[in-house]
Amino acid sequence: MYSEKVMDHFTNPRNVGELEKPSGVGEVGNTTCGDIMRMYIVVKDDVITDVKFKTFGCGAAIATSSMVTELVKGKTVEEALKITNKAVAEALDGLPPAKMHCSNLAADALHKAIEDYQAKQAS
Amino acid sequence: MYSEKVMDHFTNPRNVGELEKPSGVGEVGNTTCGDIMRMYIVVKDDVITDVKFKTFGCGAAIATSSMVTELVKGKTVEEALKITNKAVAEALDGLPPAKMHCSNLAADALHKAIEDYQAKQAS
Amino acid sequence: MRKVYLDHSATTPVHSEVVKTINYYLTEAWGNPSSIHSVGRRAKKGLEEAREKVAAVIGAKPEEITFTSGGTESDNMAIIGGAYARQKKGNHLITTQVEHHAVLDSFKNLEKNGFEVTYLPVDEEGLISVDEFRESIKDSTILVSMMHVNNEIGTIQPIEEVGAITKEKGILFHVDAVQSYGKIPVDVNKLNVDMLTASSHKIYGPKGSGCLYIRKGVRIPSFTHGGAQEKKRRPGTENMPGIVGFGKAAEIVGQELESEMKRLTALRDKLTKGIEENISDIRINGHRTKRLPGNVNISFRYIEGESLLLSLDMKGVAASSGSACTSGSLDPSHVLLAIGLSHEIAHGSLRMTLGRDNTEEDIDYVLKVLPEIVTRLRSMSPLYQRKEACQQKECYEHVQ
Amino acid sequence: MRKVYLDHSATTPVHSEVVKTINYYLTEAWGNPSSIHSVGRRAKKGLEEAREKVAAVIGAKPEEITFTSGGTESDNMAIIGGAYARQKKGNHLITTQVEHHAVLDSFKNLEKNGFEVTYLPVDEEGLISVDEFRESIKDSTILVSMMHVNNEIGTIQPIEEVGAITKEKGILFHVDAVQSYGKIPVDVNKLNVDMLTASSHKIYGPKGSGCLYIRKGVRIPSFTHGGAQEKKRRPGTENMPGIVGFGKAAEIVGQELESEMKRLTALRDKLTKGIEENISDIRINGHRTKRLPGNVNISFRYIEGESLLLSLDMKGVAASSGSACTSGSLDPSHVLLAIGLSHEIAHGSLRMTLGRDNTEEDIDYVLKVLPEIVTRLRSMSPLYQRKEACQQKECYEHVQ
Ligand SMILES: Cc1ncc(COP(=O)(O)O)c(C=O)c1O
Ligand SMILES: Cc1ncc(COP(=O)(O)O)c(C=O)c1O
Repeated sequence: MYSEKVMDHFTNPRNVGELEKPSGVGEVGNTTCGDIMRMYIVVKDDVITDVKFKTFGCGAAIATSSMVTELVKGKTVEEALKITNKAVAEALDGLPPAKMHCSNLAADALHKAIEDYQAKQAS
Repeated sequence: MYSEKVMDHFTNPRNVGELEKPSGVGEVGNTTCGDIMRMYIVVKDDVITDVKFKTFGCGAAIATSSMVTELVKGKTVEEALKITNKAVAEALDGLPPAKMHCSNLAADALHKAIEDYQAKQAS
Repeated sequence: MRKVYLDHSATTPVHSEVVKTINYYLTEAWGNPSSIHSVGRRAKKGLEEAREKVAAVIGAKPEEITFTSGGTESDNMAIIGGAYARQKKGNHLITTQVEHHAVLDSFKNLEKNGFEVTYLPVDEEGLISVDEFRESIKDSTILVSMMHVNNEIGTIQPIEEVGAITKEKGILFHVDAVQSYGKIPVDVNKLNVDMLTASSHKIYGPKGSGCLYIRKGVRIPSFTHGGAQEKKRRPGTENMPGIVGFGKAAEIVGQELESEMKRLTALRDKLTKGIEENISDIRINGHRTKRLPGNVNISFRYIEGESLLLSLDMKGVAASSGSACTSGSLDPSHVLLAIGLSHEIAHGSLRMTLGRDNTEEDIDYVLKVLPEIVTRLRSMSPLYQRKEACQQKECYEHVQ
Repeated sequence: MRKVYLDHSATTPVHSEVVKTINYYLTEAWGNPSSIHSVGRRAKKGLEEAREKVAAVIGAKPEEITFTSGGTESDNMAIIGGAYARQKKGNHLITTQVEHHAVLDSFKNLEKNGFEVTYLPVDEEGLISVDEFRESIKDSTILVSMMHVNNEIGTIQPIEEVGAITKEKGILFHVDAVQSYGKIPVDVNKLNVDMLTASSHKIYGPKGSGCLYIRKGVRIPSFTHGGAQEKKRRPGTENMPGIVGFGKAAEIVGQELESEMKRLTALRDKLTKGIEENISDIRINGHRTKRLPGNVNISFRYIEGESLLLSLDMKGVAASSGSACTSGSLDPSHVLLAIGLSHEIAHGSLRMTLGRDNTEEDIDYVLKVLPEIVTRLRSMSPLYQRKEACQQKECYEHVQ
């Protein structure tokens, strides 16, 4: 069902947890559909220096959350905004078709965290 | 499917053949339904002293023909008329339900041979 | 690593004696039972022996058993066939909200074709109300279909009481006994059922084989059209390996029924108690006592079922869940929603169904690994995080 | 006593490699392919490998294969499903008079429900006329179903020509390939078929397993209602032993197709020639060359088929007949009547169908025992007696 990479990220998820003083926080999903992802970022000089997540959801939800944190660390905000859900799935060697829509939302959570950061900057 | 007795009478049918000068001949069935039985009898002093048959038909048709010839030999005409298809089937330890109607006609052929004999007597 | 299979309601390992029987009919008696030569007659004998064995478990006559390709087909045949057979008398049908999809989707199909269906609700423990059932009957009611044991939560419905009512009113009564046949006592006469579904692969027989019990005198249209097999009720060359395997399996579960019920009830209660004592924020689903001996169904708040299953699987434990991610649809199990669970809690459900291969040590092992897994997944969950935050601040309003 | 099985069109012995495969899925990989744990995933893998193997034999894509409980179900699903799927376009259907009962009875069912069916006749050798077929097409024609190889007389229909016409006219085309799949070349693209039926137990696989090829893009209603198996086209827990056995069998017959065709054609012709040379008053049924390699069908005048079969069986030879006594109905085979045989001659038919286990010695043995049996049965037959009497007196008019 899942690729080895998905199972690796599900079993040993990178960057699980919270950040004490995040620059931005983003959350997507709800309990009705069965997936909730919460993403925390720290941005310094326009670069994402730290990122953590908490996820309620299936194997794909946890693995995509973990993968997006790996992909984004050290990237500029602009680069981070270009990371798509599809790119995350590809980095995991693909997801089962049924999971492509419902559990592949980690990039969205990241983007929301960035929006939150940008909103705070603007205010 | 068939009882051992049926298979025995099918494999080693008794009294197959024709009689040169029969007292009566009876035939039932037709090729459309797939069974034809022809019965020859010799009657002496109201007793059936000899009987032969020829049958085109399935295992049950051949076995019932054979069995009826065994049952009837040495019987008086009156006794012979009392032999039923059912009695023939019972003497063979039964027949499969599907065969009870279509192939269990040997007693009818016998009765027709007796009728033929009686008609000849009367004329 | 220890392997613990706790998914016997999904399917069972095939009993070694069943494998032997199947092999005999694959290698020695492989004929077509419709052939009149000796090769065929040998197969025919096996077919009819299997029919006797399958019938014996439920107190039926062999000629009342029609072999099918499994529980799904039997359910379809009984419900759709039964409805059309009686459509001149009325168009109202009754079932429950917690049936298997094979039953529910048969009714959905009938609804599209002009039938009216009442789906009886269930209480928090999954039981229908007999009074409510009685009240739902109309003059136009022609067929009732109700499952005996629920496949998810294990609740046992009051089939005997329902059967007494349908018998009195002359309404056709079908029971989906896929999860009770061979597991708890089932007697078609005591229960007053007209048709009953059983499936081989839930009782240590092969998959793709089942039967429909049809009481003598009850007429329904044939399910397939073709040859003369199964008295023309179910044409098609018989699934000989499936049928003889089902027969052997039925024989064995029939013999072991009483002792297995006792043994599995004890294991089930040990597992349930162990979880209750060691893990917080859980909900036991289904009735506590009117329950299949081997069924444990528990919801773990703040975590999702598929993650739980995958984590258990990596520890060698096979189970299942009513989570949407494993149900093949977007919603979590309709059964868990019907007993009143919220989506979130339904998503976090775990079903462990025990069988003849399970031991005390298996249960000990699960009780060791499960709490660790739950803790780990909760530590990753934003819902659990919020709950804890809230408890510190006493701000329950944020808890979803 | 020598055992010679000559009834391969009824069913085949299960190949030893197939038995091995089935055993692996009964004892090692017995999981439910819908389960997400490793036990289930192992079964799922076997399921999908089998699908690839079954598809490969006919040049199909794996996702175009839906597994079913056998040829009968596939025929029902394709014909009844296909008719209802297209009923908005018309209500006229075309098939032939010589189809298997699984096809004919599906059409009979549709006729009862308002569809109009043309049953194409066949010539003396069992062939339909392509011109007649073309002329039978109406504006309202929505579906054509035609068998590839006739199961009784072995005649091969001009499917490719028919397929070219249905494709041009946009008519759904189903082929019952139960007797051709794995025995002669079958390519769904070359033949232009939309749906195609195959059955496992005719190719050394287990009974109770088959498939329906459904061309990508063709939509028909699901056959059963329930779970998500087979992409919801055919819900119900998969018949794993049946499916993996079918897959393995397909793989083997695919590899051996060419060599077996050659070998069986030679054996068939030897058997036919031997009978022609040694027994009088016979009729060879079916086409001489457009014929299944392993099929011999001969009518022996003046004797009845069941007696012939039983007599052969006692000599260790298993065969079949189109006699009413063995057809399960009151009439002899509809196929033999359709090619113009009288009832009498149809009753005396014998079908011998060869397979991979048959040898030259088997044929020699049959050629030794068969003439003796025919002579013995004819000596008991009142029809033969009459014929001889007539020939002496030259009174042919009495011969029926
Ligand atoms: C209650 C119930 N009904 C019907 C079925 C369907 O049976 P099968 O898997 O044999 O198609 C199942 C099993 O999945 C079941 O649990
Ligand atoms: C031409 C044909 N179609 C359909 C069938 C039915 O297939 P099954 O026996 O798998 O139901 C058969 C076999 O009996 C057949 O020969």
